[in-house]
Amino acid sequence: MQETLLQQGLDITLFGMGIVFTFLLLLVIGTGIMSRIITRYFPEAEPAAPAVGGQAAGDAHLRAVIQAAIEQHRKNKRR
Amino acid sequence: MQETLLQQGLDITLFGMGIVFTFLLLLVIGTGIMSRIITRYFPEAEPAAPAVGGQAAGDAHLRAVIQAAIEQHRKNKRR
Amino acid sequence: MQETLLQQGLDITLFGMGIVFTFLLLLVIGTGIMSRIITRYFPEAEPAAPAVGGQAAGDAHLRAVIQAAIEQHRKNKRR
Amino acid sequence: MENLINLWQSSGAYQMAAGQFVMIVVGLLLLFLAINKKFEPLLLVPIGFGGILANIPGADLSLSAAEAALAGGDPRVLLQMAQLLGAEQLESAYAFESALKEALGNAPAALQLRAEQVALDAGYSNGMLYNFYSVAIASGAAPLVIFMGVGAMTDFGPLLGNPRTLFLGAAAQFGIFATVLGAVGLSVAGIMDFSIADAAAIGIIGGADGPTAIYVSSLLAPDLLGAIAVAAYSYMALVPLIQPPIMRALTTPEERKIEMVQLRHVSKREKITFPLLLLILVALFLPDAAPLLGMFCFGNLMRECGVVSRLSDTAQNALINITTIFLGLSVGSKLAADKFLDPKTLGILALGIVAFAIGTAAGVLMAKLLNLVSKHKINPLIGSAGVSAVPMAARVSNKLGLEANPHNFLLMHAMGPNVAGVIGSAVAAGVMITMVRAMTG
Amino acid sequence: MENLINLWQSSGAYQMAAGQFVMIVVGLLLLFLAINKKFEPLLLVPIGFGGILANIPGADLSLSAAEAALAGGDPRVLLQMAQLLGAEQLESAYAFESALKEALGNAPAALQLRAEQVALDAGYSNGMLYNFYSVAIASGAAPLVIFMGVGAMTDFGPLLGNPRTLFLGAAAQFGIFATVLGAVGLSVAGIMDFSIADAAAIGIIGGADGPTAIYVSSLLAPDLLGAIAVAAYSYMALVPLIQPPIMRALTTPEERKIEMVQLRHVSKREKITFPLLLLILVALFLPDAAPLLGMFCFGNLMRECGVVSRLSDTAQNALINITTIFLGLSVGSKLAADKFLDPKTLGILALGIVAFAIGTAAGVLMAKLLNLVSKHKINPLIGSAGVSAVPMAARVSNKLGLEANPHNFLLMHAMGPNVAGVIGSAVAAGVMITMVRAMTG
Amino acid sequence: MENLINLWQSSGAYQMAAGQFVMIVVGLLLLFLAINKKFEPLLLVPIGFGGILANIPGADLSLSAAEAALAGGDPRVLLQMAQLLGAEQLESAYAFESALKEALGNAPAALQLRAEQVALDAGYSNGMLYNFYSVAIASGAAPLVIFMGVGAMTDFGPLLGNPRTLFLGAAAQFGIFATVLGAVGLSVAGIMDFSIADAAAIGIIGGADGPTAIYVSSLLAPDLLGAIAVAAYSYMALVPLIQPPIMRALTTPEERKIEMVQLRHVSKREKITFPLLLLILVALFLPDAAPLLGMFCFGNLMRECGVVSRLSDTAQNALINITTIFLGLSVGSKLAADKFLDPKTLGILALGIVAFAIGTAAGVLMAKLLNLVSKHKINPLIGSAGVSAVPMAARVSNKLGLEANPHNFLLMHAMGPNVAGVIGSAVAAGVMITMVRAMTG
Ligand code: NA
Ligand code: NA
Ligand code: NA
Repeated sequence: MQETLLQQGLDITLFGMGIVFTFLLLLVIGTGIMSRIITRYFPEAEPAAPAVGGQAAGDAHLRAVIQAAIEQHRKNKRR
Repeated sequence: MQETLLQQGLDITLFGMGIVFTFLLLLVIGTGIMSRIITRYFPEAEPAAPAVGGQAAGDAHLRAVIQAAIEQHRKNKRR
Repeated sequence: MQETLLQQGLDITLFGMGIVFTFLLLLVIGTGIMSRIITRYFPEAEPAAPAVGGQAAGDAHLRAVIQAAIEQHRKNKRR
Repeated sequence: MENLINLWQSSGAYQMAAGQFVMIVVGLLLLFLAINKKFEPLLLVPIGFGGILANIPGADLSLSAAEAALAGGDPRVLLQMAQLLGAEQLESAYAFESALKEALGNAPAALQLRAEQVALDAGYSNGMLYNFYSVAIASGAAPLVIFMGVGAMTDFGPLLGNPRTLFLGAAAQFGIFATVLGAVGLSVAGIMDFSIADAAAIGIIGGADGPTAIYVSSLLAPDLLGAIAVAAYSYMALVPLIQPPIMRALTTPEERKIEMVQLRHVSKREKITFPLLLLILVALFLPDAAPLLGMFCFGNLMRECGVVSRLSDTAQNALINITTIFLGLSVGSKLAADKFLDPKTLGILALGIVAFAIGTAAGVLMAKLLNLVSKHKINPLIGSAGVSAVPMAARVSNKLGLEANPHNFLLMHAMGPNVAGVIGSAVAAGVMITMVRAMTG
Repeated sequence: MENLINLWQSSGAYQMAAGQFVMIVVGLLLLFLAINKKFEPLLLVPIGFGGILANIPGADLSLSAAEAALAGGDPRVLLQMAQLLGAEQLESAYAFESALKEALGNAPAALQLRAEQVALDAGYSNGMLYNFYSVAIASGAAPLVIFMGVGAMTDFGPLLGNPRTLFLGAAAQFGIFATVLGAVGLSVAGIMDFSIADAAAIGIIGGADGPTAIYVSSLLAPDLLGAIAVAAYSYMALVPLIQPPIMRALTTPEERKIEMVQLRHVSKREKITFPLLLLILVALFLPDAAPLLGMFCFGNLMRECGVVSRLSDTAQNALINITTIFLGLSVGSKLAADKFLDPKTLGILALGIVAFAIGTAAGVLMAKLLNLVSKHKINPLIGSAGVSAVPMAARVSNKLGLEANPHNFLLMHAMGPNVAGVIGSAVAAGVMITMVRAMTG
Repeated sequence: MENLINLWQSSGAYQMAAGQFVMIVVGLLLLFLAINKKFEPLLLVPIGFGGILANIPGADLSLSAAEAALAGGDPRVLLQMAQLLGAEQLESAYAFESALKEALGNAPAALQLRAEQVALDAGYSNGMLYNFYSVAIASGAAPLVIFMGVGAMTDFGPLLGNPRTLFLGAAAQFGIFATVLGAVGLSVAGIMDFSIADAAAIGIIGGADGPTAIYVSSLLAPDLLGAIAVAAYSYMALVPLIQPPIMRALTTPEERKIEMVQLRHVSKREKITFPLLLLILVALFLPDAAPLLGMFCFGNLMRECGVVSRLSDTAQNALINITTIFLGLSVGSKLAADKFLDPKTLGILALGIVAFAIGTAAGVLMAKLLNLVSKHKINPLIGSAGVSAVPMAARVSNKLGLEANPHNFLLMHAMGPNVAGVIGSAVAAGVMITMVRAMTG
């Protein structure tokens, strides 16, 4: 039983490290291929797109406020 | 059995469309009555309340205040 | 049975109030000792830290900005 | 058998509908109070709406699958249930239905599971509100999570600055126990029929603390939970009407003018240590209050320790809001007509307001008592804040203080007994749960 | 016995893998549509990803413990299951496995519990996606919570300003029922094999409302849920392609140029009362739609009443987002190859697009019909918005209106039928659930 | 029988209390480390607090109803349980109690359900922390949801810019397996009594990844979960103390001065594709890691795809915070005295720190090995970041790099192996779960 436990521990260690390395090796290879394909065939046209969603709405508010400020500014100048 | 299935399908269609229309008709009538009662007997004193949602409102306020402060600052410099 | 119910009610009331008072008395004593130990042996180096929580922080900002705007306004009037 | 069932259906249906109609009106009334009168809207909007949903005839939203099967009245299913529950020899149709319902409620857990399985096989399923109730309240989780959020919103600074105010929070709990006696008295006098568990659950209304009331009644008297929660939140909203006359009657104008000394600065370290001190005392002396006060202290520690502010923010916002929505709807499920339209509800509403009044009086009188033995006088108006009802009761104290003396700001002083009242009623809840279980178990 | 099992494994494994491979590609395709083509990404990203997870061979993420035990193929466990389910006399290996699976699916609740216990004792456990599905969809909770959030996001102002548009929302539901007939017809013609429950669940795709479709199919045809949800969300995303040709074909340029009168101002009180009015009508006449419309009205009341804005915010943000994540992954669990790769899926996809087309046409034609009897003309382009698909369909109406008349802004006018379509399909859902249950129960 | 029980109570109570007292002190110590020393406070505050709650005598917060019934010691209930579990012939009182507990733990699922029902009928109920544990951890949900949130917070840019750093993340997992061998060795030497499942669960501490450690130990060694989680989070907090001496010992000053080439720009499309690539590889080769890595990839895809930012925000904030609160309290429930105060805990604490040290060394040595075969040299200081402990380990690499060369900013370079370490330990977790199940099942 105790020898078996040791055997089990060794099995887990050997198989485990083996699979970890094999899997990450595959991932390195896959990542390399993926990056090369994307860089060559699907390059980015424009720089990173702006964030979607709530952020945008916030921006709209901000823009509205800035707009209002500009309006105010122009009125002041006219006076 | 297959005739029954067809019969079941027809039943669902006829009853279904009937109930959908009847219910929405009731809703149209109910809405009309409700709107008239409220408009006549419980009119709003003030105009529509501002949009709900403390956060957004807070942010807008904050921005407005900042804007005002900046305006003030610029006016001061110009003088 | 009904006498028993009354007895149960009285038991709960007497024990209950007794335990509530005893427990809160212990808490008063414990709090006093705790405060004295901390005040004497572990005094705070710096003044109280500002309140935690985004809301409060936001309010503080808001207040600071408003304060700045008011200051500015007063300066303007003085000129 | 079939005729029998049909008979019941034709007779019972109208009655049901009448009760349900009344309860829908009650639900609309709660919504009116919540929306137009601002009566604790965060709870009463979901409770009122849930109450309406629970009373939609035929929708069975607040029934378990087994209860829905009984309500469905399919004779084959009813017979199967009756055989299962050993209630098959009953004769009259109405007695049959209600006897089955009672047998289901009293059946041991193994039989209840079998009844559930029979109902599922017959195509019934748990109603939406029943599911919400099981997850949120029957498990005990929602009131505890709310209590954690309340802990994360509570500032113990004023209490730490003047720990004597804990006695005010203790005294105001007399409202709880006086109400227990009142409920017992009504039963002894034969006016109502409250068990000792019912009485304890009703008493907790006097704690003026919603989650505590829901937690206690879910354990001791689930059938009364709807009425107890409605009473607790309604009277909390009515604190500005209930308390002032009592406070004025028990104090002299001179007492109301007392200005209290400025609270000392309380250090961050004291605020961090306090919830742990409270937790240790609970662990040593009051294990029965451990769930409620444990979660409360946990929330407060997250607030004060300063290193988990993202957890504290979530406990005070997204988590407490989500829990409140489901807690409210679940409480509403207990506003089903057959549970709420009961003479007991009138008794609960009557006893509840007495509980608030007695708690208020006890807090004020305790403040006067403390003044007999203290150097720094306490304005007795802050005694009423000991009932909790945070922060309404403290605002009432402040308002009456300003009436008597326009320079007398009592708000911060009243926050001490106010949060002490939360601790006090959680302690009382723990004691009552244990004692009632020992008496009935 | 062992050889028998081995045989099955060696034969079945390859087939399984083939189906799973196809489904992983389908999952990637859904992700591509969601991310690159912006097809309803909030749902299709989780659904597509969940679909891939459900088809990872050997991971059994979408299986219950008992199903995983069957898939595991340990002969001792299989034999135990077979004895339990009374399916032990079967002969061929493949028949054995599939017969066990069927027996498990049809077993009464008590036996299913026993099978679950056998599987747990043998070391199997419920897969992650199976757990998500049980909690989110099988309980009915997630679609209802989403509906509450949608209610909290919905402004009934445009509808209240012009209640006639409710008829457009009613007419567009003809898409639902025409599809039911279509599905029945395919069965009668022997092309497909849909039951009446299947037909009803497929029809609801025509409601163009995701949570309603998921809710109905979880009750009536859980095995088709994956295909139905994918069809519903995909076609909702395709509304800008599907609708315009139909709208142009059924309207003259003059009709498309009709300018509608400015909507009247709708008061806050009307907006607060409307969800309650709708709820009362549901309670009186349509209890079967109570879960869906009840939660929808609850969300809308929280939005409009103005006193629980923190609950309304949470319902519109944290709560709906959390629910969407788990709902999407759970729907994905129904994209397991053995459920999705079925001729029925093709039928569902074909019928779904017909449903959208018929619903669109019915809405437009109803608008023209209304114009025959009304003083204030309706632009028939807003009829198509009655299918719901909020707010996409309203935008399509607006776009076609601007094409015909550059000063014709129909967006706000189209929002009326658009939200009416949500109510209409929830009503249709309630009717169909009750009728199908009466037919099959 | 009654005397027997009384005897047990009087003898056991004191011992219990002693263990509980120690554990309350341990809980306070964890809170002190979390609050004053900033040891991973987001987890250790809830864990420490939960640990205190779990040890409140008489509150039974971490017990199931059946366990609470055993602890309650009512002779009638005990006898019923004993008959149920076939353990009635036992003689001594203490043996009786502990034998019942063991019998309950080992009983098949059907008997456990019966025991639960007996306890419910006797008035016992599940403790609060037991419920939290069941929902959050026993179901596997909470660690997976946290992993999804971590995925949504992870930027794979640095790793994609330099994929070789994945090997550093692989090498550092040697800490895991060396610890497994260490635990096995202690058992073989007779010093400790760890099973292979225990050893595997302890080893995962070396992964330096909290949710992975909790997930694995909940599956393989639930009784050790408390000690393993405490060790994992404590040592992660101690990374700035544990790693530097090892890193200095294994590198020359010249190596530490190596400046790395600027990372290339990584496009949005690569970042979107990477989680899908990882998922496909998992699906093809490593189904056992599918739950952990699947949820991680899902979170990351939500982050990067740019079309579901509201879901991504929720996964990174409200959802992960809510889950963290309940995960922490649930882990705390496993700090009950009878589970934590065991010689095994000392073994776990000792082995855990060895695991961190070995993982650190393996990462550094792998970097030196890679330098033997690469053109672009890697600074071996970033090898230590392969243990994960994001982002602490990467900061340690950066700090030592700046010490050696004030112009050498390694932070971004170290983030590559840092996130690779997360993937690596999830892979190791999957492998170990499968192998241990095959060995013990
Ligand atoms: Na109170
Ligand atoms: Na619709
Ligand atoms: Na790691």
